[in-house]
Amino acid sequence: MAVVTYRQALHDTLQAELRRDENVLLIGEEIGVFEGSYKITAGLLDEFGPRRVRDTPISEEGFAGAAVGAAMLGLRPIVEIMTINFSLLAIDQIVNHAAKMHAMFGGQVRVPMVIRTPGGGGQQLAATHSQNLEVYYAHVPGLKVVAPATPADAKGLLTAAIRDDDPVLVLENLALYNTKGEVPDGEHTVPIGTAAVIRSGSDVTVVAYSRGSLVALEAARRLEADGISVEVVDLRSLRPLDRQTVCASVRKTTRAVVFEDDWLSYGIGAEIAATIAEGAFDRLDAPVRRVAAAEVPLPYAKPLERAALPDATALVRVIHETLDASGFTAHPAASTVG
Amino acid sequence: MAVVTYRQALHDTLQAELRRDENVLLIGEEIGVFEGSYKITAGLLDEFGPRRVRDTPISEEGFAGAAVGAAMLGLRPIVEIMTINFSLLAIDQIVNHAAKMHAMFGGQVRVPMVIRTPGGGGQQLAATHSQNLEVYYAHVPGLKVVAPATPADAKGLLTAAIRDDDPVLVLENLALYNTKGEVPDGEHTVPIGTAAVIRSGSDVTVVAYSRGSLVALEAARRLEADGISVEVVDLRSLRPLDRQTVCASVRKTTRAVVFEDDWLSYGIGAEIAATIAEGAFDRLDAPVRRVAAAEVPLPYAKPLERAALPDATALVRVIHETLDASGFTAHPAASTVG
Amino acid sequence: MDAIQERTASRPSAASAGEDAQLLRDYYRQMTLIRSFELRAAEMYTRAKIGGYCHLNLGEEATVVGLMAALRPTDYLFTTYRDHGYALARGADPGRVMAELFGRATGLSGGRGGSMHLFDAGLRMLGGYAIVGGQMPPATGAALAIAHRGGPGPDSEAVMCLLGDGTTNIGAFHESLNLAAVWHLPIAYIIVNNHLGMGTSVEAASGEPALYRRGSAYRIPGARVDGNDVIAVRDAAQAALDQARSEHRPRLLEAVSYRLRGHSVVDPAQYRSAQETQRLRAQDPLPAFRAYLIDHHILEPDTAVRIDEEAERAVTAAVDFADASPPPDTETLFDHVYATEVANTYRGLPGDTPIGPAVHAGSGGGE
Amino acid sequence: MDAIQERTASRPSAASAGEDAQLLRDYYRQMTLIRSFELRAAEMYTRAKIGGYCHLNLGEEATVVGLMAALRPTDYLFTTYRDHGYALARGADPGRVMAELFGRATGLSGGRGGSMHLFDAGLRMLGGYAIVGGQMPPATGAALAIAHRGGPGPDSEAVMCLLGDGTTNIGAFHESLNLAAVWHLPIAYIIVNNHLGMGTSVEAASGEPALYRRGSAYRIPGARVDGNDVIAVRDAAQAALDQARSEHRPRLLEAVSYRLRGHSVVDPAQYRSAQETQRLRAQDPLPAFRAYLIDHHILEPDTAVRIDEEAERAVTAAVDFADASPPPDTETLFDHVYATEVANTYRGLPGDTPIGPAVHAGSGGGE
Ligand SMILES: Cc1ncc(C[n+]2csc(CCOP(=O)(O)OP(=O)(O)O)c2C)c(N)n1
Ligand SMILES: Cc1ncc(C[n+]2csc(CCOP(=O)(O)OP(=O)(O)O)c2C)c(N)n1
Ligand SMILES: [Mg+2]
Ligand SMILES: [Mg+2]
Repeated sequence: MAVVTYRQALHDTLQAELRRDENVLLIGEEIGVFEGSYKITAGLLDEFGPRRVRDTPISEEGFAGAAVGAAMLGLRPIVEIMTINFSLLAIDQIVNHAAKMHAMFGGQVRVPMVIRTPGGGGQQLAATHSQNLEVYYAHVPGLKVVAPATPADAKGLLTAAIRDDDPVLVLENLALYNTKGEVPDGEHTVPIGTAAVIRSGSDVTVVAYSRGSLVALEAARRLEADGISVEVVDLRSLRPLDRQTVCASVRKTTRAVVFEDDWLSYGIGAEIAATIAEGAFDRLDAPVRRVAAAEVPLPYAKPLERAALPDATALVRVIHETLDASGFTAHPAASTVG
Repeated sequence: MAVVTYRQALHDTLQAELRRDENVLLIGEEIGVFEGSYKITAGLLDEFGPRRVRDTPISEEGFAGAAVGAAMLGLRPIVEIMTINFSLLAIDQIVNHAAKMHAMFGGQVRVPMVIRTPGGGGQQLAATHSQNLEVYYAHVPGLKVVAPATPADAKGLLTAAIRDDDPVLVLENLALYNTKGEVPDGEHTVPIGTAAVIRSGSDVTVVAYSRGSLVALEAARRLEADGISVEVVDLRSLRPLDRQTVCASVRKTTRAVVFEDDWLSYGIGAEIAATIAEGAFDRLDAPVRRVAAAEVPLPYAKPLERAALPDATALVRVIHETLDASGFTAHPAASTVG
Repeated sequence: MDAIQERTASRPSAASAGEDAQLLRDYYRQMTLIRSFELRAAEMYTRAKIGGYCHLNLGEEATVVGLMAALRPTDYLFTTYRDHGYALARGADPGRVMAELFGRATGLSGGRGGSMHLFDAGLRMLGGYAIVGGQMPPATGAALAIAHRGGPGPDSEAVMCLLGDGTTNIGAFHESLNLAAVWHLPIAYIIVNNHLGMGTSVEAASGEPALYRRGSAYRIPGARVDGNDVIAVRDAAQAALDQARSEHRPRLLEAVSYRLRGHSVVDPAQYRSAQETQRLRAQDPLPAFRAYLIDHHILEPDTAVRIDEEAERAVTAAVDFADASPPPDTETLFDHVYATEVANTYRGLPGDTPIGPAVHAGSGGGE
Repeated sequence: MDAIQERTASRPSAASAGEDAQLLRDYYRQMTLIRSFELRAAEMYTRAKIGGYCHLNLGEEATVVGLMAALRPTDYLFTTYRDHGYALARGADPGRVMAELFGRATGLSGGRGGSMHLFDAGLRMLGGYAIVGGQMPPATGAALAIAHRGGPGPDSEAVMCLLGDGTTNIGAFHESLNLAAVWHLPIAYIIVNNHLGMGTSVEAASGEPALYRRGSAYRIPGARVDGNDVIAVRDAAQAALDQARSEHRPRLLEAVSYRLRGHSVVDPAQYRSAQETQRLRAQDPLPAFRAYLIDHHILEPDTAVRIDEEAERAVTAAVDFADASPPPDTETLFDHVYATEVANTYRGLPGDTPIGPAVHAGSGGGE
């Protein structure tokens, strides 16, 4: 186990898979000469050459769709879309084509491609460059969508995505690239479609994914001091969604808060809340609350941006409110491992 | 009040607004010479000429974006996107541009445009032409999204949308164009952002929109015979969402089922269910269930298509299950008006 | 294969002088089969045997047969929703094509795609596509896969990507041609110019209505051919493909013909005058080719009649086959949604719940 | 204004012979102001006064000033995220531009847009746009609005739409130019070719690297001009705009210059060799124009120094203004999300609930 950044884990995984399988190739804007807008692909052009690491013109629909076609012929393209905001230029190829071909053509063709793209606000990139649009992809049958929160999961889920025969969107996050964590050496895959309880607790479950999972852990640490035991479920996979792990946790803790970086209405959290409200109906001691972004095109000015984005403080507050709503009283200094 | 089709109501509204305001113009593929793929614009080219009724090349991103720019200069363009499936080609202009300009440019510019587009499956148009992607737009601050279910609301909401100074997406539905209903003569607007209780009942609330509202009424009629009183809330507006009307109804009936034509996971119904589970938490007698489409790229073959799409029979079954789950027993032949 | 006169007579070109008579008769046979098939499809549509949209190749038979004659079996074909003729000329069994239109399990795409989405992996016909321009990036990517695996040369595989005239105005056209140009891909883009996109004329839709010239924005050589001349189409397409495969460079070809009927079966094409329709009929490539072959003693009138009748019989057999075939079992609804199984895929029918009480009891709910 | 030699000397063209000296000095003043502003912006970025991305016009000053000199006050301007210089040359107050970069309420877009989204309704500068190509359809639509309201003629308004060389490869470029062509719109599309899109060369990105020729796919006449020659740029742009307004037809113009630094402030541009960087410096339009004006006695060395110092002072004042300006109040977070109020708009902060218990009590919740 080495401690590396999320960025490094992605880089190393791409490198390992490029080495392992001649059919793997990278396609995207500025991934070669420029070494990637966020430097995930640094050095890979040098090692693998322009045939395997293909810089593209600015043509998201074109090169995402070209990856679809290359995948149809058996290559395993990994497309980098610089940020999820630009994926809207390619969404027709992703949703109307990649996601549908296997089924629509009666199983005669597979589309083993990966789309890597970061979401996330908080970098003062303003409204068009700060979105969390993962719900657009999570909604679509035929796609798989994973959202690693840690360097280890970045490796494990990206590896699984590359080896999967379906189109998989790997949601990265601008705020995670520099975060660090232990990453297993050698082969390491994380099964697509499974959530993980990344912290055990007994009083309330926080469900999150991507950057949100780190925020949830931070909130859990803060609340531990107050004698509140928080369980954190990291979804890891948005599609398929591991409803059982989520509901099992909430059935145990009897309370749930969802943390998400996207807009509240019709966001990822809506499905999670709806799922919990149904799957743990008879056990819930308080309504499921959602902590999400304010519903504005994200402003550039830092104070506005900060006010609009959810953070650990808001999450802690909502956890308190949720506990209060169910008449919970803390058990000070007690062990919090459930 | 005349009884006209949903199609006719849309047509007449466009005609009336074109007559009323010189700044109103229509933009879209095949809306002029061809009279519209679904004939909503039949005759309008003849009456208003090509300056006001503008046929476009096949360029969804281009002409939707051109409408944005025309709106910035004070025109009030009404764009027809032939079906919501093709809106994915234009979504960058809708979500990254139209929705953000007013806020991102500090209120200096308005984008008074309308996008009319039908969703819906059930016409054997197969996977790429049968989607219900309204959640993509309902999720986005800066947009308004309305979804009329009746000819009267088609008139009222389209009129409101045209006169609104923000970009409004008017969701139509292939299955509704030929449906009939009474439409108020003369001026008639329906306020954007308000749901309507279109049938009163006491035992369970069905929340629906667009085609789903008609299905809900049909289910309510069927259940009336069994002595079950169903209240139907027609959302009419997906953004803003009238949570109060929805929750007030469910707080009264204590049970809710959501009917939607889109895919279950991360669909419109997820937000409705999450909203109800929170807003009526203390009054709910059963978990909120969702009746939605099976999560497949919709197949062409009729039996598969039929199996994948939600209908009144499925809704009736789920209402029964919901009532059963809360130990409800019917009050045969009793009045059902709550 | 340089730019030729527009609206030349709907006659085979002089090139056919040296053609093998048997081959020419076979082209006639294929064109006739397509004609019969499409007329029957229209009939079956009105009889509600076929649902959804149904776009016919009527009037485009010479283009269809010429293009398919230019393809090698190892080449890949991407086409549009107007795809029946291509499937037939590429060698698909008419019964399986009709079965797809009928939505039957024996159909080319298992009944899941319908008229607009014919696919045959074995024939390397990689799909009809119903989003305008949607086929172009994947076709370009298929050419990328070919280039990824091997160099240019006479034995290289190549891709043929079909598109309509109206499709030249969408962004994917631009992005695809540009990618093929900068990446040096073995692909021939073929514009099937039938003068209309639904009801919109080429002139109303395209700033440059000489569509084959639009390749100039990418330095892609373009050519135009009379789409009513099966031999000219074949030769022009073969030249384009040969250059694409031997240089690994894209080519653009425009084949000009006329759509004889409405955009789809349901479109009465009222935006065309009776006079215009008359003019189009006169351009019909099928009687013209027949007359030419008979005039030149390549085809005996008797043989022509026999071929026509055989086509009818083949189409009748196709209808019978389709009619006798079962629709896909509803049990198979979730087949092929994913190629790789992973945990927690939700497979509920409408009204099912993804996390109902059954889950609590451990039965796995809708999984 | 026909195609000129590429990489000509970075000197004003002979056209300037008859130019008014005062005007030329003013161009120099504007170019200097932009240079000072951009250098200071870079500094402020490293000092974390500016956040997000920050793209500079360094090296493009002659293009910027020449283009803005060609616009009438009644014309509309759409540009990209590389927009500071355009705002300044169009006449925006440097303080308000810097305040926008600082994210202050006094900024050109109220602090909501930042560096990439400068907007000034009064100046008809209708935005910097950060989605590549995103400005093109709206700019085209603005020209549509002009055409909707009036005919062509010397008094017609017109639209200038700027885009980078890399932007010519995206679908919106194609769709926009085609729409402008078939709809006869008064718009000049100006390609600011600085040789790179981030790190990608024009040759690597474009099948036709002579970008002004790409208009041929729409029959839009194109021209190329030396972007380091402020007069030539102005004249070429004016010619394009005049034709656009008098004929209501689009024009395409390519102005060729060099990006002196990285793509944005944070990019060290390591993909360029030291030699290449040296070469670029030699092409710097600012010292070249200065030397030219001095050589031709249009500018006294003293005056030049004074202009340079004034620019520095103006930029310092701009920074002071920005620094002294308050950020937007967080109370205003939900301002301008909608222009027309309707019922039930949700305005909750993170952690608020749209339908909490307060709603039941009738207090209106987060409304
Ligand atoms: C993106 C998109 N926009 C619109 C449509 C609707 N549509 C289907 S076919 C067609 C016309 C296409 O014309 P052309 O490319 O000339 O092909 P043809 O039908 O003549 O073969 C249109 C607009 C679509 N399917 N996809
Ligand atoms: C649709 C989209 N794709 C990618 C990007 C990221 N991006 C920002 S600027 C840029 C390069 C643009 O190059 P060019 O058009 O030459 O303009 P320049 O930066 O040189 O002024 C890229 C790829 C983006 N903003 N939008
Ligand atoms: Mg056509
Ligand atoms: Mg550039």
